[in-house]
Amino acid sequence: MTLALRQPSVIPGFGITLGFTLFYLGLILLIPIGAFLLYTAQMSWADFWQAVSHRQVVASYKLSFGASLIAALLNLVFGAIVAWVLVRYRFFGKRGIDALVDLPFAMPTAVAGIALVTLYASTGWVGQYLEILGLRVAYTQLGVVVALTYIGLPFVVRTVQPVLEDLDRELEEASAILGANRLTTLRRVILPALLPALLTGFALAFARALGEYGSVIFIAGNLPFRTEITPLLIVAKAEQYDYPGAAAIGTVMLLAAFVLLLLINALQWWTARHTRR
Amino acid sequence: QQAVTLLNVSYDPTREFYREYNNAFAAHWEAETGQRVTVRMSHGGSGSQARSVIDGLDADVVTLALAYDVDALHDRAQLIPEDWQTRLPQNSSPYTSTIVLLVRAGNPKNIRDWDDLVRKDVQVITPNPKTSGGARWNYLAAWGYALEKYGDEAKAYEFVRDIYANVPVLDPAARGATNTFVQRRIGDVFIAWENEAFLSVEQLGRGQYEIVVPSVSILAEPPVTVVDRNVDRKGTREPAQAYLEFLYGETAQRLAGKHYYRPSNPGILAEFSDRFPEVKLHTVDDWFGGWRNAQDTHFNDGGVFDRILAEIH
Amino acid sequence: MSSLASPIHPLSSEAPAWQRATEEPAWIRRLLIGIALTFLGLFLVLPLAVVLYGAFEQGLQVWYAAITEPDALAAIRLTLLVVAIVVPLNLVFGVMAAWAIAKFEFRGKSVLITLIDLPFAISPVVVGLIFVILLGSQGWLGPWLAEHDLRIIFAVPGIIIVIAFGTMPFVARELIPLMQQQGKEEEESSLTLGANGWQTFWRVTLPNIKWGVIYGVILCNARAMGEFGAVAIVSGRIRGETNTMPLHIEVLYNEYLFTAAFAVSSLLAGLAIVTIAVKSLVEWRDERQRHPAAA
Amino acid sequence: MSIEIEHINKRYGHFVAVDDVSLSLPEGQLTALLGPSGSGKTTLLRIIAGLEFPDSGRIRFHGEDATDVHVSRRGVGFVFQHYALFKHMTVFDNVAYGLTVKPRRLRPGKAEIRTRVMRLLELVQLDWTANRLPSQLSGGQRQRIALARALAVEPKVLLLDEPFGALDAKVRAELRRWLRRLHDEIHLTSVFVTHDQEEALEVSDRIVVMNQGRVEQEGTPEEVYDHPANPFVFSFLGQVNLFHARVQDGQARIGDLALPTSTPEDQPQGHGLAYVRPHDIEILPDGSAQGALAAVIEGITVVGPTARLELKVAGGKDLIHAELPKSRLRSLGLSRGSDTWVRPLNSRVFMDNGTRATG
Amino acid sequence: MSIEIEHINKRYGHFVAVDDVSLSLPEGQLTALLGPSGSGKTTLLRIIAGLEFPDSGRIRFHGEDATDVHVSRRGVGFVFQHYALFKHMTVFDNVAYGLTVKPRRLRPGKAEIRTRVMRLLELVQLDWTANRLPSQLSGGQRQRIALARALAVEPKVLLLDEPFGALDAKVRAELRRWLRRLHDEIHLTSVFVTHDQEEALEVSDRIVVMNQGRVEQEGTPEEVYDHPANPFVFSFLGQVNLFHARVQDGQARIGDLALPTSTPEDQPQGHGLAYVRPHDIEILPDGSAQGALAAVIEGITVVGPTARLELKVAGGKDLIHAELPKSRLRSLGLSRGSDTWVRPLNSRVFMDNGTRATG
Ligand SMILES: Nc1ncnc2c1ncn2[C@@H]1O[C@H](COP(=O)(O)OP(=O)(O)OP(=O)(O)O)[C@@H](O)[C@H]1O
Ligand SMILES: Nc1ncnc2c1ncn2[C@@H]1O[C@H](COP(=O)(O)OP(=O)(O)OP(=O)(O)O)[C@@H](O)[C@H]1O
Ligand SMILES: [Mg+2]
Ligand SMILES: [Mg+2]
Ligand SMILES: O=S(=O)([O-])[O-]
Repeated sequence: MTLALRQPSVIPGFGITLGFTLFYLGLILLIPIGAFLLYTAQMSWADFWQAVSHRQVVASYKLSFGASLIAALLNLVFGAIVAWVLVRYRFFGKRGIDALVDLPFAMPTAVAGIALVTLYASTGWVGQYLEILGLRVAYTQLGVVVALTYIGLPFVVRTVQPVLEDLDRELEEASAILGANRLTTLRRVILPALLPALLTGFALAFARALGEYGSVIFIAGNLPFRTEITPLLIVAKAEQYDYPGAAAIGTVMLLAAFVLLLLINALQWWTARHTRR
Repeated sequence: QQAVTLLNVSYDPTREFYREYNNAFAAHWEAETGQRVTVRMSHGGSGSQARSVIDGLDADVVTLALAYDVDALHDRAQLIPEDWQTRLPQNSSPYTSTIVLLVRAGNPKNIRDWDDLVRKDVQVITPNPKTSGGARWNYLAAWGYALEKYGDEAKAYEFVRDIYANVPVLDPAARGATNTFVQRRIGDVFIAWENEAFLSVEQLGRGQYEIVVPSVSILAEPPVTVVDRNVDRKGTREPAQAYLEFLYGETAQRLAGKHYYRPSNPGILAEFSDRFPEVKLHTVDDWFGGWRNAQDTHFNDGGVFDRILAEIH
Repeated sequence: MSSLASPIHPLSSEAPAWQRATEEPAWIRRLLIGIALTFLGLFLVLPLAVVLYGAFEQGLQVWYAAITEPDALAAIRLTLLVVAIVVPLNLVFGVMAAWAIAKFEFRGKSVLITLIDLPFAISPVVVGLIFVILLGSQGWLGPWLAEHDLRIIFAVPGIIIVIAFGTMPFVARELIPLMQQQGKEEEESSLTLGANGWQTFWRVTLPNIKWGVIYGVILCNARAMGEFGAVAIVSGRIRGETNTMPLHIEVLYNEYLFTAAFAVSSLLAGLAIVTIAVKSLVEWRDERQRHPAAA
Repeated sequence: MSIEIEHINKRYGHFVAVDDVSLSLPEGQLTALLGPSGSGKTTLLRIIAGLEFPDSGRIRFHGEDATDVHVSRRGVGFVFQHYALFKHMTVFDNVAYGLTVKPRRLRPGKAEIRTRVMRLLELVQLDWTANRLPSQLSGGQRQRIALARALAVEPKVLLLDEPFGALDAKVRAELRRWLRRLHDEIHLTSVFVTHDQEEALEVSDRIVVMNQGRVEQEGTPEEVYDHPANPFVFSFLGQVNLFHARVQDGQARIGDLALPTSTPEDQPQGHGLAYVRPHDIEILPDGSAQGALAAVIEGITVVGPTARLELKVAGGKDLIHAELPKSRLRSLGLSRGSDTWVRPLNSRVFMDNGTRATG
Repeated sequence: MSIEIEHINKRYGHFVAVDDVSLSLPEGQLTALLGPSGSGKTTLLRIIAGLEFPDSGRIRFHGEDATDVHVSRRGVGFVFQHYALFKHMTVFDNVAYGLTVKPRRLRPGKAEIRTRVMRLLELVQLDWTANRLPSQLSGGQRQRIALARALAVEPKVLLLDEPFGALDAKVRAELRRWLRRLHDEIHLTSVFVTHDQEEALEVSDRIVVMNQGRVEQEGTPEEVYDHPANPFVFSFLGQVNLFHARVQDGQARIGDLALPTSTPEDQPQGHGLAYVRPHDIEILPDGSAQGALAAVIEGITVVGPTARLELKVAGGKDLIHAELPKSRLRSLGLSRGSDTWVRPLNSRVFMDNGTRATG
């Protein structure tokens, strides 16, 4: 038999919808990215390596990856709690709080950055009290983490929430009947069921945080080696007319994003295979 | 005659000045030629503005923070001839400025001159010279001062390094740095263009800041030029040229003074003498043998500034 | 939220002596709610409050003056124009992509889904850079574009392209799981009843995905209005011409016009709130439609 | 372990889900809770398990009050309709779960757990699936694993909520026979919920018929089937034919047919309805027998050994359903459209005023 | 309209879902596609509907090739297992849909549509639900609406995929009788898929038994039940008992019982298995009859009028299932543990080498 590209179907519109999808993707996404990668590929390996492995750049990776990781972890923990609370408990103002979770999607990142620095600077509403505790947020690596936590917040909540809503109560009941206490049930039944969603949300928050620019530069301090994120370095390179250098670092970021997405999809594919009903 | 539109691509601190100047020029030009002219403005960091023009932003004229950025228009895209700087008087800088030190009211840290900036107890705010044109002037001013004082490149290096070791926040552009110092109250001293320093004092908090003029500083020459390739294509050379030349006229010079730039016309500069104290000013050419040289030595990747950063952190 | 239908006792309930099988003790419940509210308060509510406070600190008049100032109006107009082009494009794309992915089996589907997700993960800065490199006058297509006097970058089309790029996944991501979950049976029964493809789409599919479409459009719209990093690189920042609202906010901020900056920000924040309110309404109605008995 | 249910009430808002139910479920027996959808079966079962809390009333296990004992300490096994297996655990881990979550001092050793789990898997005849994930099993297999899991903690009581509800007709029939045999082997006090009367009749030792939160009748399958307490139970347990009847002098008269009522003393008099099961409708070759009604055959369906007839009685407007062995249908030589005679052999008469039963 | 299915094949990847199926479905009859899960029933039905494309083979409607006719022009009514009602439309709009999407020149007027829809809703006895949304109906009601919707376009062929699969036992039994009556009224060529043999036997005019993508047997319910073509069909249609048998001279011998085989000429000789249905096991009070086997009663279940026995034959290891009227059980006076005698009344013998049938 022939290796058909697709299985025949009576539902119409395959050609036109897939055609348009590929056309649009190609035009807006693939051709530009392809061109960009080609542009980078024109560099010699030595130049490329030098651009992406310079000490300052490496320091920025450390910050970007490190802060993104911490922010994504924070979101993982608190996002899971928020999702749990929103799904499982009733309390005053729940619907409003639930709605608010999407705010970071909708707020322009620059506005978020300005608002956050106003809030967390040592003169700010929150910063002044943190200052008393000896905690400096604005212009430190902590500030980067704060901004990245803000922008990644919806991802974990929004991926975990539906799964938690669909989570069969009977599983928890079965566990309780078998003698498990609440903590054991959480650890051995609920968390494993939420794990794929948690990881997906984590990876999305992480990927988004890696590339974030607008909100971070306001609160970061931008000191090379200390509070300078990789996207800022890309901008800096471009502004020094060093497009190849910027493109090289950009390529590293692009690949990191791509790998993360592949991981997410592999994870989803894996769970779909292993827990299909 | 058909109305004409010019695009002036400039850097951040010139907004207020050009807002007034554009009206003055439009009136002047219409009176002279009967042609209406509208000038559109684009502001941003000097370097990024130059990059935009190189990448195709349709500027008729550029009015940037430093000659190096304008040189790039020639070097990278042949938009202007190499000798662009000789086409207008005073190195194509109709107004100048210098670098001063802005401190908080009462000067609590008692900052008098550049030397105080290397003190361990002083926090210095200045933007990142890699991304901010203005910040390069700051850097070079400090370097020049040290060179002058110690007569030794190595000493100068240490001096500048010690200043940057006191910098807690390195904003990408000058305006961001101003906000850091003023809004967020970070740092004890802000290295700023004289015009920016005045603006801060006037606009952001009268009585909250003081300007300290150092003993030696640099003559900041923000240059202007017509972007030949663009004006030729658009047929706007004439008004563009006039637009820049009018900057040297009395009206414009007074406006510059009003907006805290030092007019290049000595007579008008004198009118503002209460505002602009005498300082010993050196040019980039004096100290560094031109912008290209300064850039190559200090700011390019692997340059002195990178070494400083690497050493600090 | 379907959770409401399941037997959970509210905090207030006459706390029984025993603990329910799938419920935590009251103190843990309160603790978790407390943690969640603190976290959301610090990260969501306070920043929003800062913006609104900044915007209205000096009174309504100042606020009104700031948002009706010509450059602000120009920025608003530009943003609306961009959104009016980008959102429909991404809507059509999202619906088409979701249709192809949810209703058909074909090779390379998972690659396609990954590609659709990609813009989520790419740094806006890189997006800007990509288009400068491709379309800038030093870039590959730049000279050709210049020759034909086509202005894309540093003009409205460039802004539209980068925003379209960044907001591409929103509608599609909303619809793909929804349509996959809904399956094909309703479409198939429409076809067996003699309807053609268009009739099936308009009369059966669309009503079913309506709320998903609306939610996707709302998010896409909000994100398109707020896009900053990429636009900053390709806009050229010509006052009153290529400054979108976020760029204009930055300009105002850099001009030390903080109140004005916050005023324009408050428009976007207000939009975000409206967005969110509409979305809640959407969910609420959806929920009522699915469980009419519960209401 | 016997279970006593005493005056259990449960409301959801204003809706009464369980209405003053008292029951005594004897030790070692398999009891079916039978009733239509929404009759409160699941709610009652969950109350017994401790998953739901009654608004009032008591549950006693072997005389001891268990009402306030937490579900995790009640020692019941529970099997859910949709299995509720832990998807991310292998079959082995699922079955072992209840043992591994025991407090450390009560927890059996690894080897001991292994032996017990494998013994249970053998009991449900699925030892070869130990390393699979639930998703790799068929529905019937999953249900048996769910049962093994519930049995692993050696519960004193086994509760099953529509254990076969999600299965195919054939698998279902097999599994319910299997459950019966298993129950005979392990002799736990078991309660299972079903809405399928055949399932209840076939599998259980006792049947509790529920309706609208109340218990309508309780007894052995035969008691319930042969002596339904009221019209609801009668019609819920299978198809019925209704005949108008006059009750007088301890007799119910349908037309000129007199049927004796079972308890002749102190009978009410008046009009009632006689309930007759299809297999209690006798098909007669001629009208000679007393009380026979003339009828026309409107439809014949043969299902295996049984023939089902739909008949129309002269003058009546409802169809009468009759059931007889296929062999008898053949010997009578009947086919669609044939004229024939029918006579109720056995009936139960309920008076118009409701549930008081006579015939 | 008759349907001819000719050499239909359908694969998914390397998996053969429908394997060279040829069938002829006569006009006006209700045919059941019966088979275990995964046997290709749904796939075949969808191919008939035009929802799936066969890899090879032809479908003819009344002799005319319909293989390449698009589903929307094939004129079939299709009822999905889970109803597939349009959730956002009222019941009325659902039923009217097929009429309102007709091309303008063929579309009936508003009033006409209204009449037709209401007539259909009356037909399915749900005219009072016209303004409700599907979510406000019970499962059985939804299924009837789905049927009304399918009928609205006056299809020439009606196809139903497990129409009662999602329903409760009682509702299911009612609805299938109702479907039978409806079919007798409207007399469409109908095909329905089921895996419940009782449903197939009760409702259909013809049964097609499928297994692993192939047709195992085709015929009227009685033909299929009484003369199963092979062991698969035999066991799929109900419970069976297996006896070892020797086939010789046109006779099958089980122990010393000789059963005549139905087609005595040209018979194979050798060892085979005799398949006997539970109701074909005769229970005898004593061992006097020829061929009777001594047995012990291991279990008795009474389900309504029928008693089911589990017996163990002396020396045998498998249980034998027998079914007899409850009255006969009483008259025999049997109970658990009683000794008794059994004798197969009727059997079908299949040779060891597979499907070739004898007795
Ligand atoms: N958590 C709840 N909140 C509100 N009402 C409920 C809840 N649980 C059950 N009910 C209602 O209580 C009644 C009895 O429900 P229950 O589940 O016990 O019925 P059931 O006999 O098991 O029916 P089924 O055969 O459909 O499972 C139903 O009318 C149901 O709607
Ligand atoms: N789209 C598909 N892709 C791959 N395999 C399929 C597809 N559809 C059906 N199959 C396979 O074809 C076989 C026949 O499926 P079909 O749905 O026709 O079975 P069925 O007899 O209707 O079973 P059931 O009673 O479970 O509905 C099954 O093994 C199924 O897994
Ligand atoms: Mg129930
Ligand atoms: Mg099927
Ligand atoms: O605008 S600056 O480039 O001078 O910062």
